[in-house]
Amino acid sequence: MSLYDGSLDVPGILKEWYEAELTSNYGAYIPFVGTVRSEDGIDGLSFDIYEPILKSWFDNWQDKAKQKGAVIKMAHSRGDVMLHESSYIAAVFSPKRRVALEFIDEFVEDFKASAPIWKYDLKNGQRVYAKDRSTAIKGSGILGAK
Amino acid sequence: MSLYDGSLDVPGILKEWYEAELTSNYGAYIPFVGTVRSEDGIDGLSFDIYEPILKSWFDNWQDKAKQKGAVIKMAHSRGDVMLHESSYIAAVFSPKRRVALEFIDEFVEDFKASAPIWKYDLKNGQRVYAKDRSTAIKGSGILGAK
Amino acid sequence: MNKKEDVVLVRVEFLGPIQKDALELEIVNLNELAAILQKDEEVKEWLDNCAVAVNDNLVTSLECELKNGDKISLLPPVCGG
Amino acid sequence: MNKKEDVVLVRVEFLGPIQKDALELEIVNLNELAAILQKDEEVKEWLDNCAVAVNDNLVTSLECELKNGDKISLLPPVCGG
Repeated sequence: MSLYDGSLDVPGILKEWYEAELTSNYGAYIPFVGTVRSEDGIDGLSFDIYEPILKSWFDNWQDKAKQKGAVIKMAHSRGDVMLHESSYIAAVFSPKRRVALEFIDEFVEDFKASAPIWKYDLKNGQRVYAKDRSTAIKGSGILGAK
Repeated sequence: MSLYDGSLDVPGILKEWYEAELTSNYGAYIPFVGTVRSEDGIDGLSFDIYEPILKSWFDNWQDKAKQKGAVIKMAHSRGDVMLHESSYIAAVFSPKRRVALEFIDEFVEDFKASAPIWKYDLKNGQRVYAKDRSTAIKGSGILGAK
Repeated sequence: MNKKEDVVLVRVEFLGPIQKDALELEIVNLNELAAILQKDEEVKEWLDNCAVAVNDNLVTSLECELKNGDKISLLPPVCGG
Repeated sequence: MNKKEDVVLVRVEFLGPIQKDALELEIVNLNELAAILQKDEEVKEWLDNCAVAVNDNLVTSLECELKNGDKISLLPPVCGG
């Protein structure tokens, strides 16, 4: 897992990961690349990350991948990422395609629901929490009024 | 769709596709990369392609992708591809992640079942049709004895 | 009264691993082709698993009239990737 | 008989968009934390949607004894990618 300040060098990271696993005998390599879209007049997005819990969340997924003979890689941006730049890459390597196809889907969905990362819209010089697009982590609310 | 003689330059192709769609406002880019695994003592694989039907099969998928606001890309090798080299890349770009995650899975599976490409093991200087790993195209058998 | 223009000559191609040269046949439908190929020792074993295309379009029934110059392709089981 | 070593001092951190400095609190369980934060106007509105971690492990119940030096984190709704 690698965190970067600002946008990701997608071709460079995809190449680095591909070459790192070239002789590991994986038959399938499936990266997922997330790029900032122009919508609602934003200039870009910005991210806060809480690294200790992100790391344990990721390590847990890496263990699950290992049990299926697969390996996961992930890169994410901290701070500002402008329109048409990329902020997120996840990838699965596995011996056979089915495991990789299922894993990348499950991993990306759980990432969206659980990874301790907060997204802000950059708009008119403001940094506005993307509350409506955010998901409460499973088990949230225990401190709320009964 | 691009066909290449021999193995694919994976980093180069992933980069080319990423850069080609950089300002198309797709939020998700999911490539699938297929690499030749060492198994059963093979030295590599070799491929025959029947291009006219591959092209119409691909164009049909491109139309399906378009209807969902997505775009598909594909590269495949002709001829020999040695161990730990790659012979296949497919990729989906789409505005949102769900479409891309579902599309890459459906596309890759239908590719395996329908694309007119024949695979041979390269082993002891022979080129042996990978009969056991091959799938009869849907609708096969009409010329067989009733 | 066999006028020249009544002759229907089609080309049959065997793709991928089927080791057989193309045939030129005078047939008017796929039923005739099936009858011929079922007697061909080289091809017989492939027929139950072959898809058939006429002019590069896959067909799924033998009810298909052929025209002069049609190209018929036999596609054995595939495995791309 | 309040011996020094009996004091349980924990640190409470508010992550991401919650605009609030960390608190140092003398509490022995999460029930006490809930009671305190429900009276805090700045934080109150977040509580129904916040996950809670003790020493960077997510917890899903208030039945959790706290030790001196524990770190408690509040995680509001997330959206990586």
